Amino acid sequence: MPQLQILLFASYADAFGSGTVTVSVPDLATVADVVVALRSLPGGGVLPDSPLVAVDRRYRPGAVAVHAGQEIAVIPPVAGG
Amino acid sequence: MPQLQILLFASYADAFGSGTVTVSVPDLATVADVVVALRSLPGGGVLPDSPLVAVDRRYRPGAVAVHAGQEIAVIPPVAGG
Amino acid sequence: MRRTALVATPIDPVSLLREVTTDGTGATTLFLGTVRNVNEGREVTGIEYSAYTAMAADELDRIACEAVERFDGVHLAVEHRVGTLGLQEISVAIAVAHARRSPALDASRFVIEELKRRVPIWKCEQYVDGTRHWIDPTSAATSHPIDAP
Amino acid sequence: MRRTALVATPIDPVSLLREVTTDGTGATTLFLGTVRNVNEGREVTGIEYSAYTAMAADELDRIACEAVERFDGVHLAVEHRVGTLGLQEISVAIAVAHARRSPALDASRFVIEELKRRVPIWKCEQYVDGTRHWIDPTSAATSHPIDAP
Repeated sequence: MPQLQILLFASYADAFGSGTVTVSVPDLATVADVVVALRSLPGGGVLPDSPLVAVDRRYRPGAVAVHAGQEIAVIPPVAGG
Repeated sequence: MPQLQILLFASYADAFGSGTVTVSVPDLATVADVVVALRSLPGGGVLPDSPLVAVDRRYRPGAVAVHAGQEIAVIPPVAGG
Repeated sequence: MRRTALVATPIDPVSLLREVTTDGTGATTLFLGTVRNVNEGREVTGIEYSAYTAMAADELDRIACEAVERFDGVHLAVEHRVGTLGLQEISVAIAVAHARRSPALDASRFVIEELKRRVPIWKCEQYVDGTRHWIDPTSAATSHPIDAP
Repeated sequence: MRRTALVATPIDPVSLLREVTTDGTGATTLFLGTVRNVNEGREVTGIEYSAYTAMAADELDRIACEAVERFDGVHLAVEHRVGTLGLQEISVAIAVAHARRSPALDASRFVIEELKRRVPIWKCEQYVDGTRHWIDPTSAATSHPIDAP
């Protein structure tokens, strides 16, 4: 199974205990598969049903394909301003 | 007939050639009577049908009674800001 | 707090900002009106602002009172300048502070819109060619061109 | 013009105002977000702003581009600060200039609303009792209290 590095921030980084985690995903994985894989890790209970996910610094919906080499980040509710 | 002093400003003062004019109005005159009297003076053509009129520094509609001793002003279209 | 004034000297927007801010402020807005170099295609050299001074001051304060009533908890400071202003000089400054952003933004807009609608201030634009012209926002067609003296 | 930046040092709103102003400017708006002393009834001593820095910078610039597209002719400068801020420090400043007031006011509101919705920045409030708390605007109920270290 391919492995992907996922960036985490703020409350998610606190919950997972790290700003970066590695997940194993199926071949031809999607954004939604990344979320499923993250949820099975310790701390994964922090994630809502459909957290915001950014691929290469743009928000992407669950059906979008992901692959190694992309910058994938799971984004807690934003609170700038 | 009672006489009233009327304050004029900006384009109206230019049209009447003065910042203050005196008009003769009927007894129990109203704001509308002031406008009629002003319109008969030289320069009175500058006034629209219902110019803004302030009595004692508040806008007042045509039916409001006016009398000597009040501060009566006819107000050109405002353009502050 | 609220403070409004007609002023004859340059407006300092930073001091207005400072005036409205408290420890409870989460959002501050500043609106500045300035003299621009072109209006309706004509090149402007300056604007003379005149006012029915006593009523303008009263009306400005009434607007500020209404804003405080509508947008509970806003602090605001408003200054409008009169006299002859050159290019880029500030004609009006509206500073508003609130704990949250919506009332601060809404109150700022409320004050400038009501000011433009109600406060007895007039502007006479002065052009490169020496002519001047009373601005009439209600109708470009009924405005009153005046020859230069 | 448009300029956006994440910054780690104090924001100078006056320099942003100066940056957006031209001879054609008739209206300038400034929006400031500041750290306030109380949030949801708790006494705040400061806020730590953290960001997904690279994406936040990109997203901020995308918002500015959208604003320039929607409100033709606006000039804007936006800075958002990251790091630990004390009471009354400025977290975000949005300066907008336009010939007319409506686009200036609308663009300012557009930028702050989109920024709050989309830019990956988070704030962790620090309280008088030593605890801290990640702010979750989507739900007070699902926010994540954290014990002090």
